[in-house]
This record gives sequence, structure tokens and C-alpha cells, in this order.
Amino acid sequence: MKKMNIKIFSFLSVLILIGIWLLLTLSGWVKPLFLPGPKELYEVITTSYKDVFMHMGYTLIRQLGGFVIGSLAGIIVGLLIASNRYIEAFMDPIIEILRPIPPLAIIPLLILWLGIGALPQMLLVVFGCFVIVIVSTVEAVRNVPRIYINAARTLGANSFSVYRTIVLPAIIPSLVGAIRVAAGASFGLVVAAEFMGAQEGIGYYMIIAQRYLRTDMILLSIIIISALAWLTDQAIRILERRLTRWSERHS
Amino acid sequence: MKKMNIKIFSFLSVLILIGIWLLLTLSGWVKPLFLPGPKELYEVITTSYKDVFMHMGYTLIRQLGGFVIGSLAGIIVGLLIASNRYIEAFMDPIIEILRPIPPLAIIPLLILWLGIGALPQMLLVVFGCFVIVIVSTVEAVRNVPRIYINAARTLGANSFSVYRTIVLPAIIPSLVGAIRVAAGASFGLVVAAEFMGAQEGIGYYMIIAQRYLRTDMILLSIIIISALAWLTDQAIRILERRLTRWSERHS
Amino acid sequence: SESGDLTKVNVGLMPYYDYSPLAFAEEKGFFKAEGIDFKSTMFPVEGNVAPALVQGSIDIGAFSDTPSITLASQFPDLEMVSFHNVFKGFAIVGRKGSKTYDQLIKEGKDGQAAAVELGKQLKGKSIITTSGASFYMVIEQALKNAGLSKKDVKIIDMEPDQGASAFISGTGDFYLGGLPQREKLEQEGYPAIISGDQIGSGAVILAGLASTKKFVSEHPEVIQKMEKVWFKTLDYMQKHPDEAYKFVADWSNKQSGGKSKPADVKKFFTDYITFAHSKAEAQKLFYDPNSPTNWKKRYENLIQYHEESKEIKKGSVKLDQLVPAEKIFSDLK
Amino acid sequence: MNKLEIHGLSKVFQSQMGPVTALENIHFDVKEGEFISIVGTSGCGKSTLLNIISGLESHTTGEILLDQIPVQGPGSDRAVVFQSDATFPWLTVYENIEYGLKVKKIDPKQRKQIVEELLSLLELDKFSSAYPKELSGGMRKRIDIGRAYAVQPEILLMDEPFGALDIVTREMMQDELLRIWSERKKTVIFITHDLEEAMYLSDRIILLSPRPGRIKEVIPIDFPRPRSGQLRESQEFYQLRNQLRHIMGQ
Amino acid sequence: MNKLEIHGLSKVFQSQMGPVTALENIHFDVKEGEFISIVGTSGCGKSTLLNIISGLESHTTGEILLDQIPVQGPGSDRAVVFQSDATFPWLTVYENIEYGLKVKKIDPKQRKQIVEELLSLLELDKFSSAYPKELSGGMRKRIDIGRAYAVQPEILLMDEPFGALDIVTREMMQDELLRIWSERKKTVIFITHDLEEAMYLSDRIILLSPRPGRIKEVIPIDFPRPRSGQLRESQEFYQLRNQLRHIMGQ
Ligand SMILES: Nc1ncnc2c1ncn2[C@@H]1O[C@H](COP(=O)(O)OP(=O)(O)OP(=O)(O)O)[C@@H](O)[C@H]1O
Ligand SMILES: Nc1ncnc2c1ncn2[C@@H]1O[C@H](COP(=O)(O)OP(=O)(O)OP(=O)(O)O)[C@@H](O)[C@H]1O
Ligand SMILES: O=C([O-])O
Ligand SMILES: [Mg+2]
Ligand SMILES: [Mg+2]
Repeated sequence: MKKMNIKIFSFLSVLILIGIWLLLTLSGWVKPLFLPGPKELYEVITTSYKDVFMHMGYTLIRQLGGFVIGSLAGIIVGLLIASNRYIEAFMDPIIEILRPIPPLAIIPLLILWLGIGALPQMLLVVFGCFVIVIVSTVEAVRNVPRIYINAARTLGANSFSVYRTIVLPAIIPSLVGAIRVAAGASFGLVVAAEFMGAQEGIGYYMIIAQRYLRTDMILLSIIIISALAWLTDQAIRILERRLTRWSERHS
Repeated sequence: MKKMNIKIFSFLSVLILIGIWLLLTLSGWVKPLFLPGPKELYEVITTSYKDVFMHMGYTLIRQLGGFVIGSLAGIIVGLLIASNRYIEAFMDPIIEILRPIPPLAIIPLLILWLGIGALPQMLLVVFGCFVIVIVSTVEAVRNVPRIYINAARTLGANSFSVYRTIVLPAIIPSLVGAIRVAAGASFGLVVAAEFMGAQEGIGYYMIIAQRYLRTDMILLSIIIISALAWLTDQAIRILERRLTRWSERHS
Repeated sequence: SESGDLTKVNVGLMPYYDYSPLAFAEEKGFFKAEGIDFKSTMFPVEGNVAPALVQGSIDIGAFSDTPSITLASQFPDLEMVSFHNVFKGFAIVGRKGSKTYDQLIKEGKDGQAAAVELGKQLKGKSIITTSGASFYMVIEQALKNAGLSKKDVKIIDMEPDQGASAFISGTGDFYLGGLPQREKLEQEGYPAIISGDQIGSGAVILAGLASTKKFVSEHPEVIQKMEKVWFKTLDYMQKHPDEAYKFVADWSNKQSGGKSKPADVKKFFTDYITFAHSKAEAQKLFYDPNSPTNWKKRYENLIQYHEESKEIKKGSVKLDQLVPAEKIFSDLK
Repeated sequence: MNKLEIHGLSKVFQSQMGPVTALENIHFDVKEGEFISIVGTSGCGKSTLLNIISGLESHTTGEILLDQIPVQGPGSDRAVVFQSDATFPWLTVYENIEYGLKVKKIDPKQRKQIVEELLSLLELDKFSSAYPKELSGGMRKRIDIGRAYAVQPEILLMDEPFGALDIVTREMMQDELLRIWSERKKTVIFITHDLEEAMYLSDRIILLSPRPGRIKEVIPIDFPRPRSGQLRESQEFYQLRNQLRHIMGQ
Repeated sequence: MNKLEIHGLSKVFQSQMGPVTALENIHFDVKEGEFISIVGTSGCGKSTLLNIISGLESHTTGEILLDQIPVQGPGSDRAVVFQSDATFPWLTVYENIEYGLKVKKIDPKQRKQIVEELLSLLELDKFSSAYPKELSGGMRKRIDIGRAYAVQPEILLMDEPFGALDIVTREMMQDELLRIWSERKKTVIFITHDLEEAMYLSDRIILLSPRPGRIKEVIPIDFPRPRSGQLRESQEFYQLRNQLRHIMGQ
């Protein structure tokens, strides 16, 4: 019963958003160029759904690949850094130099160095997810209660075992936030990456839309990206619930 | 002594990075167009340091403003969402719809709706930081050990007090990671924001550099952004050390 | 809005030589003399001028023919209020060792034949360019000359800046982009094989100013004054070339951090662009029905092309509504 | 007058391994000012019962009335000393003890007085500005106790509060608890696994049996008050202890 | 043969409020197979001493030798039952107890046998697949104990291990500890604040005095072994307890 009520609230908020959109567009208060209405949206969907599906597929492959590789690399390097003061001292400046580089800024350099293939596009997503996850991993490792590590060490675990059996499971709840942020960012990154000469993908579709100020296409792209991101987030949450059943947060 | 050794490692890594750069550029293996060398860098600095300083100032104001406002808003709304299942149910879909929207994708829409002033530029940074921090805040609140909340409630704290006196201090260590990620992202965002008709700022300087494929200017911009981001990160770390002295992680 | 007795006008520009006369006019106080409080907003990205104009951040924006048509299909309030120049400096850039138009002429070919031969060279090749951009028609025309169509080549569609990087890193056989990219590539040793004016009248661009119905109807006098200032400025620049070239070089360097010299500006002004320096020249360039660069012919062609390629909906752009420039021009006192 | 009435209370947890009945048909009253101890083997539901009384945990069936009104969630009228470490790590010792007073908006002067009294009672005065991480387990437990004392609750709920204390401190704390209790005449519900402690402190001992937690026996403790260290060494005390030990072992 | 030798050991913490001397000039030996208890008031340095022996904490001056070799960090030859809750919340009860065996790569069959034996000894068999959050405080403590028993350490270090257990479980656990100890003849160092517990279990009791932690007295306990429940009720036992209580109170 209570769960039902909560679902209704979620439903309501989506309904209100859609309601506002319908009100603004159907009343004619806002012109379609500024905010396309249901008519424009319907039209653009019916005329180009095939193209859009094709673009979506390409985008999804780049996003998923980049997100998974970048996040995994971030976790692994983060664990490495947090494991040893010397590694940390060595890696920290490199990470700190790389981390803030705006992906937009290196697009021309990446193209110069690597051309316009799938590699530099994926790399941009990998890089973006990597720097998000690595920082959170280092923080999460620092926040693992010492007593668990101490207990493991007195039970004979070496540094590697401690990492595998204690640090890794203990940081999962804290990592979830970072992974979710990285997943969200990966969609923004893949769009930026597809600015680098991709000839397909939602990012490409968006550039074309921007060039012609086709706000209907822009809106459709945003809806698609949001939907994909939402689905990804739901998947992460389901995975999380399975991985952190032991945690207090679910009781 | 040990501390000294660690510093040396950090120094070494920076030295190696610089060494590789010098080797690649001075040897002539890489042409200046692909990677500018010290000579080109020196030239662009001496000819345009005044402009660059001016641009830096503008960028910093937008970045700082957007970062602070966006992060604070993210924390506040995150606390709100985590405080009540109904608010969460209502807000969650809205956040989830907004969160994945790639900042790049909404630039033309933002210009259409709000023009090219400082407002939409700042807003883009605010938005980007907001969605990063909000997710982590909600996660961090969920990870606060229940016993602290229970203890506070049996000592007479109402929901608001529990939030202010328990949840807020308890999440600080976990929030540090998110704040650092947001600070890093804010520099990328401000560059994107300055694509929106800014008349000054490192982002503006960068577009011009891209237009003329001035890799020396691009490299200089990247160095400046990285340096600013590094300084911001250091400031956050110092603040963090002051705010989490109580935490086990520092012992 | 009025400030004192001056009318505030916010004009969106791009940091190109094409629009430097407006900056020069401001410098010389020509706008003030006409009662205009001129404020320029510099847009390094063309794509942002249109939304800024639609939103009202700027009153008038620098525009050229192709983008005005694609935008007008979305934004019927757009008005192309004046034409100021014919830009012919866009060029197809090739890899090192490619045959160029100049070589063919030297070998004794006539212009027409050289254009056809170079067009044929594109067959089966990949070309980096930007659909919807002002220079995009150059490729269409080059193919048309050789009896080819877009199906005979592979178009790699990307933003001009990034396209240039990709071209340098080895992507594509040919490149077509904006002038800054052309110059950069030439500097790096990639030859411009043929430029707009060499390809033919379909490959040159008409550029001028665009505004909105609202602004034009509320401030018809401002549009007139902008025209007057333009001709006054160009006249002055012709009479004082050294001062003008130096100013333009400095102005451009300030915008782009470049190192242009007055001589570069002079080359540009003579080789790449044809300015309407006077009313008479404008009449001859844009409004004479027999001119190869008559605006109406050009727009009719472009609309037809974009309707056929389905980039705009049939009938969505009405020529008389989009381009009141001729009427405004003929009303000029 | 009954301060607290519990009628037919039960508690079922939904766990990974199916439902667990932690408490079944619990029924007892607590008079105003009474000192009640709850004893029973590990896992028999003592903490669960205390959490339900505190309002932190819901119950499955039955009724729980505080001054004739159903319990509706936690409040400082029922301060709790928890079984596990519950000091706030981000507050100093002083601030931890002050916490409830600040939340209640007691004026700073009075606050200072109450906190300083407790600090010296708990022998924590030298550590008032230390953070919990710098203290021993027993010292942290004393902070929890001080924090609950400070708000002067109507009912003090204590879950093995002295379990981590050494015998000297523990006996001193027991005497102090009795002194404070007899001064204020507030109700105390006290969980312990130390039978002697329960006997020394209580008016009644409630003995729970495990799986599911039921009331096995209610034992009135009639030793005259005030009680002192001599009682602990008396013959009667020793006999009752062995008797209880036997009942528990059954 | 001395299993452990501690010479002139001291420990100074750098705290927020300046240096704190937790231990000063500690000097004692532990023979192979000996059962030593450490008692002392809260904050006198018992846990600190145990942490130093376990290798988790460094010492400031002095020497600590295990089989004549300086201690160099922790290892499963010195398993610890910590004072505070240290069960791994992400592992089930079974997996927690199995932990050290898995780390040591004991083969699965043997592992299963050891764990199941311990689960039934600790009366946790019904909860083997539960997560710690679903268990009571005392049950969690038993997991910690089982986990340390499982690795069969050379020295078992126990920091108030039975503090959270009810008297019945506690006495049973004491007897089981003695049984296991007498079978394996491994060394045990045991911290408790329960004097009777210390007397019942130990060969020697080391009494620490607080601030700074120093050895106040070393008391040999000569009750014959094997010891049983009767000893607890004997006159001698009762007398020694009161004697110790007096020494501590001084
Ligand atoms: N990390 C630390 N920083 C500063 N001081 C510390 C730290 N850990 C312990 N101390 C101090 O060292 C002393 C001894 O602490 P320890 O935990 O060893 O006491 P204990 O005898 O185990 O007490 P208890 O019986 O309460 O557990 C205490 O005064 C404590 O304040
Ligand atoms: N969140 C929970 N989910 C499932 N079962 C639970 C939960 N909390 C407690 N239990 C079960 O309820 C029973 C009673 O637990 P409780 O903590 O009340 O025991 P206790 O009497 O306080 O024990 P101890 O003396 O060891 O602290 C136990 O069997 C325990 O496994
Ligand atoms: O219009 C250009 O000069 O590119
Ligand atoms: Mg309990
Ligand atoms: Mg201790």
C-alpha cells in the first residue's frame, strides 16, 4: 500500500512535467522553435525513427564500452593509488594534471593525434569516466573502517588479500554514487566524442540538429539520451541492491 | 624523513612528464603543430600573457560561482530528497530526466531561451555541478550509520536537527569525493559555457585557438585550466582536512 | 531602446575580415554620427549567432545566404536586410602534390576546362566538409561542373575546426571549410586546389546582415542608417587603404591571437572578397538581374537545392519574406 | 501509576532467511519511578524490546502505552544508551554530552554546568576536547551514558551500558546511577547480562527466554534502599544470585 | 621457553591535545602455552598493549620479541578478537568464520568441517547464512570469536571478548575456551574487566594502573587445572576476588 503511494508520487511528477510541456506548447505561449510541442515531436519521430534507432545503436556501443572500461580502470588505478603512499605520491600529480582537462579542449588535439576513428571517441568517454571514478575510489578506500582491515591482517591476509576481500566489498556502497555519476557523465561524453568526426550516433545527429537549429531534433535527442541514461541508472541500482544486500541502508 | 621521500616521488613524476614532453618536442620527433614545444609555449605566453590573464579572471569567476552555487544546491536538494520517501519519489524522475542531459546538447537551447549573457553560462556550470553532487549526497545520506540517527532522535532531535547535526557532519567525508569531482567538472563546464557567446574567458580563447588550429594556444589553455583546477582541488583538500579532523582516516 | 539621443543596436559579428568594416566604422565614430550606439558581440562559433538573434540577445547579426535559408525554415521572422559582399575565398584543399587550378592554367588549360578536370578528380574520393555551412555549396558546384553528384564522392561531415585537424592527421582526400582553416592548411603545405570564384558563380557566397521582423518594423531607420554607415566606411577604407589594412590586421590579431600583417589583409581584400563599396556597386553586384551574383537567382537556386535534398520542407521558406534587402536598398536616400 | 504498559506485544523481523519472531506476547507494566532490569541470553530480544519502547523500532502486534498514550516514535523523554558504540565521532567529548541539551535549546550557562558536572562524574574532564577516536572503548561508553543523563529523560533506557567498563568504574557508575535515580525518581529500564548488577540496581528483574523472546519470569528485588557496596558482599545477595543463575541456565 | 618477551615498552600517542603516554616501561614475559589476563581500569592502555603485540600498532620505545624475533606487523599466528564489533558486514556468519581459512588457502573440505564445528560450538548454526546486521550484539561478538579460533593461532589475543555475552553463554564460552586451550596448549592473552573471569581462566593476571599505563602488580593464579564451575563457587575463589578488587580500587 505504502509502496503504491510512493509510485504514485513518481508518476505524478512525470505527469506534471509532461503537463507543463503540453500547456506551454499547445497553448501557443511558446513557439515550436523555442520548445517543440507534441505535434512537432510526433512528426520528427515518424519521419526519422529509423535513422534515430541506427544512431542510438552506435552511441550506445561507444558509451557502454567507454563507461565500463573507464570505470573499471578508475577503480583499479584508484585501489592501486590508495594502497601505497609512494604510488600515490607518484600518480597523484599525473592524475591531478589530467583530471581537470576539459574533454572539449582536447578534441582538436585528440583528432590531430589519433584521427577520427572509433578509438579517440571511445577514449574520450574512457578518460572522462576514469577521472570521475578514480577520485571517488581513493576517497572510498580512505573511508573504509580501519577495524576491518586490522581484523583481516591479524587473520593472515596480506595486502593483496586485504584489498580483494575487505576493501573491495567495503567500498561498494560508496562507489555506487561515483559509478552513477560516471554513467550519467558518459552520455554527455559520448555526445562530445561524436563531435569528433563521427558519421553516426546521437551526437552526430545533434550537431546536424544544432546546425539547422532543429529544436525538434534536439529535443528528440535529449529524450533519447535521457531515456538511455535512465535505463542505465536503473540497471546500476538493481546491481547495487544485489551487491549491497548486507548493508544497513536497505533495512 | 619519510614525508620528504614521498614528496620526492611526486616531484619525480612531474619531472618525468616534463622530460617526455621536452624529449618529444626538442628532438623534433613531434612537430609543433601536433605538440608545441617549450619555444612555442614561451612565445605564446610572452605575446599574450595579458590577454590570457584577463580571460582567466572571467573564467574563474564563472567557474567559482557556478561550482559553489551548483554544489550547494546539490547538497541541499540531495538532503531534501534523502529526507523523505515521498519527496524522493517526486524528485527522482525529474533529476533522472535532467541528470544525463549533455551540457553540450543544450547550449543552443539555452541560448534560445536565455540569450548569451552571464546567466546561461553560469547556469550550465551550476547545472553540471548540481547533478554530480546531488546523486552523491543522496548516496552519502543513505550510508550514514543508523545508530547515529537513532541516538540523536532519542535525544530529542527532530528531523531538521538530525539533518543539521548528524547527517550533515557524517556525510562530509563521503561528500569530499563528489565535491572534488564537481570541481574538476566545473572547469570543463565553464569552457563549454563560454562557447555560448562569451566575449572573454579561457573557453572563448580556446574556441579561437581551435578555429585557427593554434595548438600553442590550446596547450596554454589546457595548462591554465589544469593549474586552476589543481589549485581548487588543493583548497578543497585543505578544507577537508579541517572539516574531518575527527575522522579515522587521518590517523 | 534609446540612450540619450542614440539608438542602441547590438550587432553579432564573427572575427573574420569580412565583418571588419563594421568594427572600423565604430572606431571612426561613423555609427555615432548616424545616431547609433553600436555594440558588437563577437561569436567565434557561427552556430550561436542564429539562436542569439532568435532569442533577442542581438538585434542584427552577420549572416550569409545558405545559413539564412536553413534558419528561415525554422524561424519565419528572420529577415536578410542587406548584402555587403561576395565571398569567393572558400577553397577545396588537397593533399600535398595534388594538381591545382593554377597549375592547369599554367599548362595552358582555360578556366572552364580546368574547373571540370579538377571536379572529376573528386570522383570516388572522400571529402571532409560541413553540411549546412556557408561554404557547403562549393562542393556541390564543383561536382556539378564535372557532371558528378554527391553519390560519386564520400562526404565526411564534421565541424570545420575539427575537420581541419582530422585532415592533418590523415583523414580524407580533400578538405573544404572556412577561411581560417584554409589558411592554416596552406601554411602547413596543403595546396588549395581550386577556390570559389574559380569554380563558378554557384560557389561564391553572398553575405550581409540579418535581423528579425520585429526589429525591422520597430526600427526601420536603424537598418537604413546601418547601410549608410557601411557605404561611408567602405568609401573611407578605399581612400585610406593603409590605415584600413592596418586597423583590420590589428583588430583580427586581437580577436584571434594571430599575426596578420596589413599585407595579408590587402591580399584578402583583393583576392577573396568583393565588397560593395558604394550603392552603385551594390546595385551591380546584388540587384542587377543580369549579375551572376544576383541575390534572387542565388536564393531561388539555394531554396530549390535545400528542398530537393529535404533539408528544408517544401514551401517553408518564402523568399519575399526572408529577403526585404532589395526593398530596403531601393528606399535608401 | 503506570508509566509504561505493554500488552501482548510481538515483533517479527523479515530477514534474508524468512520471518524471525524476536518477541512474542510480551506483557508487563512499569510504574513511575521504578527501576526495571531485563536479563536473558544473547539474542533473546532484549535490545529489540528496548528499541520498541524507545520508539525507534515498530512492533508487529500488541500495544505499548506511555502515560496511557501509544508510543509514536522516539523522543528525549526516553533517552537511550545503546549497546553498540554510538558516540558522534565528529563531536568532541564535551560536545557529545552537550548534544541533547543544545537540541533542546537549554541556555548556554545551564548547559555548561550540566556538562561539566557529568564530565567530572564520568572522569572525562581531562578529555573534554578530545575526539572519540582518541579514546578507549570504555571511555566512549561513558560519553554515551553522559549524553543520555544530560537530557534528564522521564524514562532512561540502557542497553548493557556498563558492559565495557572495568569493575571499579562499573561499581562506581552503578552507585552514581542509583544516586541520580533516587534523587530524580525517574523510571529506568536497564538491560544487562550481569545478574549481580541487575540485582543491585533493580526493583524488579524481567527474565526473557529466547527464540521466540518470551517473559520467563519476573523477579521482585526487595533489598532495602538506599543500597551500598555491603549489599554485594551479603549472604542473601549471594544466594539470590545463584538462584537466578540456575533459573537462567534451565 | 618464552613465547613473548616485552622489554621497557612504552607508547606515546600524538593527539589533538598534545602527547598522551598510554604505556610506560612495560616489562613482562609470556611462556609458551601460558594463559595471561590483563586487567585494569578503563583507558589504562590494555587495548593499546594488545594492539602492539598484534603488530597493528607501533611502539615508541622498548622491545617486543616473539620467539626471540622482533614483532614486524600482524599475522595469523596472533589472531585478535577486538573490543569493538569487527565482523565483516558484507559476509554471512558462515563466511565470516571461514574468512581466515580461505585466506590461508585451507582446502574446502577441511574448511567446512572447522567452520561447522565452530558454528555449533557458538550456537550460531541456525544463522549461518544471515548477515551480521540481522544479528544481536552478542551474536556478532561470537562471530568474531569463531573467526579468531578458526585460524588456530599460536597466540590468541582477546580484548574483552565475552563482555557482550549473557552470563550463561559467557560461562559456557569460558569453559569452551579453556577446553580448546588445554587441548592445543596455545598461548592466550586475554583482556577483561571481569575479575572472576580473569581468575577462572588465567595462569597469571597482569594488573595495569592508569595514566600512564604501568604494570602495578602481577598475580599468579594457582588454582589447579582442569578448572570447573565449582571453582567459581569456592571460598578461596571468593576471597581472592575480593582481594583483587581491593588492589584495583587503591
Ligand atoms: N589514537 C589515539 N590517539 C590518542 N590517544 C589515544 C589513541 N588511542 C588510545 N589513546 C589513549 O590511550 C589510552 C589507553 O587507551 P586504550 O584503548 O588502550 O585503553 P583500555 O585500557 O583498552 O581501556 P578500555 O578498558 O576502556 O577499553 C587512553 O588514555 C586513550 O585516550
Ligand atoms: N534487523 C533484523 N533483521 C532480522 N532479524 C533481526 C534483526 N534484528 C534482530 N534480529 C533477531 O532478533 C533476535 C533478537 O535480537 P536482539 O538484538 O533483540 O537480541 P538481544 O537480546 O539484545 O541479544 P544480545 O544480548 O546479544 O544483545 C535475534 O534472534 C536476532 O537475530
Ligand atoms: O566566412 C569565413 O571567412 O569562413
Ligand atoms: Mg542486545
Ligand atoms: Mg580497550
